[in-house]
Amino acid sequence: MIFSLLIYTSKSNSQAEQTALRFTRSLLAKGHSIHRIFFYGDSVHTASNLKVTMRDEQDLTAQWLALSTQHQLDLVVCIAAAVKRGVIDESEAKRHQKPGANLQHGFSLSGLGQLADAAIHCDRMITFAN
Amino acid sequence: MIFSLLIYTSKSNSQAEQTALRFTRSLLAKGHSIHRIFFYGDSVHTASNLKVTMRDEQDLTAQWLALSTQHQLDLVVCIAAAVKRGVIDESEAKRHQKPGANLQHGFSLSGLGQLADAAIHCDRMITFAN
Amino acid sequence: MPTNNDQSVLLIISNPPFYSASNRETLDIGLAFSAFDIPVSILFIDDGILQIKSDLNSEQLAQKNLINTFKALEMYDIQDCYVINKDLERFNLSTNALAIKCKTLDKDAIAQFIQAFKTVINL
Amino acid sequence: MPTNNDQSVLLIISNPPFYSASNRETLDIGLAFSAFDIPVSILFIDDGILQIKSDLNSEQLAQKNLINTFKALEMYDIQDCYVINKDLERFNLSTNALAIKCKTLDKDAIAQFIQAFKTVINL
Amino acid sequence: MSYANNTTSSNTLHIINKSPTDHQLYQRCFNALMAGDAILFIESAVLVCVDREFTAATTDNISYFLLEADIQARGLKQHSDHQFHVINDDGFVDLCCQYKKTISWF
Amino acid sequence: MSYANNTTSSNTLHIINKSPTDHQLYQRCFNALMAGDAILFIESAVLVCVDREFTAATTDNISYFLLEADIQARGLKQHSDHQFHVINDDGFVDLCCQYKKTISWF
Repeated sequence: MIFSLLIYTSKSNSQAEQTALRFTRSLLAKGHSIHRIFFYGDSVHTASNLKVTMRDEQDLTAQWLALSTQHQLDLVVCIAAAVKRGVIDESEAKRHQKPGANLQHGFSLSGLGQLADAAIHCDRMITFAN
Repeated sequence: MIFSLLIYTSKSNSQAEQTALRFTRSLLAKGHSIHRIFFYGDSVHTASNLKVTMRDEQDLTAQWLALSTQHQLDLVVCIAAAVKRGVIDESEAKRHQKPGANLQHGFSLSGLGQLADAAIHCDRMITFAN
Repeated sequence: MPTNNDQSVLLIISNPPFYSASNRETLDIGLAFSAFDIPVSILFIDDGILQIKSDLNSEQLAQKNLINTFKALEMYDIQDCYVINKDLERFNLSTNALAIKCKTLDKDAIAQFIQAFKTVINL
Repeated sequence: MPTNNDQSVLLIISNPPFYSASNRETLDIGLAFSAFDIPVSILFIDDGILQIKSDLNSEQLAQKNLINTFKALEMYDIQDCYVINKDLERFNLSTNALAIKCKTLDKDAIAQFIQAFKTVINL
Repeated sequence: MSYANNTTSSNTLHIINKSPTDHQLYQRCFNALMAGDAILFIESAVLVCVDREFTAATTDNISYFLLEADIQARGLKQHSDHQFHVINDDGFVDLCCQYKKTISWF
Repeated sequence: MSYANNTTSSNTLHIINKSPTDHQLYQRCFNALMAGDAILFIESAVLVCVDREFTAATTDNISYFLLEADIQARGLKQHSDHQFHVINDDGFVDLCCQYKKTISWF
């Protein structure tokens, strides 16, 4: 089956993204596919490249990237949600005259149309939120 | 009276910081003082200088800064909470080999000792959270 | 209710106004999906019904009042908005007190209603 | 209970384990305040009591188990940890099932207990 | 009114900001009330004044306050009855001074 | 067991991740149940299996599932009784396939 995931977490260190990661690994191992993973709301912070992972914690951003590299996942971050929360790429930094960009390479900023497309082109859309 | 504020919001666009701002303006206008405002947990994102304020929304970061300039407020961001969430100054960027810094000038990163000090040197510690 | 449930989407709004970004971001999903010709319905449930009270007024708060954006729903062809009778009673409201036209559902009809949609989004 | 309530701080933990950063960040406040010789007590209430069950095991989750950090409380002179009898009953626990030594309070004694502290932090 | 005088109470001001649909949070707050304490309802908590399912604390002698900006934003200005005192931001600051400490229930 | 077969149900899999202390969320989910639906309790929601105050939905013919990693992390492995089926992450994926859609209650 084709899945799309909508990630919408609002508390850092909540379990929701960890559950989503395990779910993703499991569905790929079972031969299903993922059309897109869409990061919305406060989940856009997952795509920041300025986070420092403490020694005793897991780097969820790196885990998404590793999965994405291995399985060519489409990791899309909602551009409107990201820009207002301070997660921006070079192009947005320039447009809004910000001093730098912090979007982790491997994630892309795009509009909610990508979520609509994800909903259309999947058999199951699963929300992971908190 | 001397106040200290602890800000601990977990949802962006929650009202908690707006309430805290109005409360701060009111107490200063009434002649009270503020020893320190301590941003903890997900509130550290308030101190990011990469956020873009939409035309129809208010820039809370700018409002804290304006108040701070006018009244010499001590706006302290918990360094441990900030670094793990990707809000870092030049020094942390260098230490952790990150590609840039995004701490808004006017906020400073410091440890929880500053919250302890704030608790000791105030008559009232008020938590704004959500 | 969707006649063609192939791509129909139901958005559930259960948070009160001025609570977080979630009501605004749910609405934005609705507008975006409509632009892709996905049939969208919205169910306001529990405190969510308060989001569309016509007398909301955020002047004193440093927050946007979403009411005009919600009013835009009809232009976007999102004409299926639902509230629950029990919630109207709870807050002593009539549908006239709401800024957008809503159909009403009995609490016992919620489950059947939801069944018709392909996708349900509940932020 | 603080004998000198001049600077005493009560931390309230009410979230279950693995829920968010709040329990860890509350604990970190306790450790930091202790280093400043502020007397700290911790009240575990509602789902918060589950945070100190000795059989928590986060191996399968990509999360840190806080239990060792909580065990460090005694080294930091935070020896006043409290749980509510009703919460023990609710989850069918005895204080032996908890990883740290806790005193128990009746629900009706909470208000009086809280009154003695200068500052209460409740994240 | 009691909250207008300047003597400091030895009691606690409880500040709650969630909708009354969060029963457990309200119960937790209610369990912490001493006679003479006050509750200030802010943000979504001002919905207490129109929620027919809301039942107040059973503890004696509790004062209830609503924050004006929040009831106005929600179109509830006419609904707050005599059970609740409506205060503005200055009143919020005054309450914090008059009570010995505050506890935020969030 | 019913969840192990591969025919797609026309029913819904409800996924809930909050502690059962969130009564309103649970009530909202329960109001959305059709006979034949399933509820998967994940994260803090697995506490349903030890919470003496939890009362199950009154709708007929609902299947209850618990996510194994979450009950193990909370030391509840021995507590889950026959009312609940325990599944691992693969079982979670299977359930999503077997039910026609999922609704997340968060």
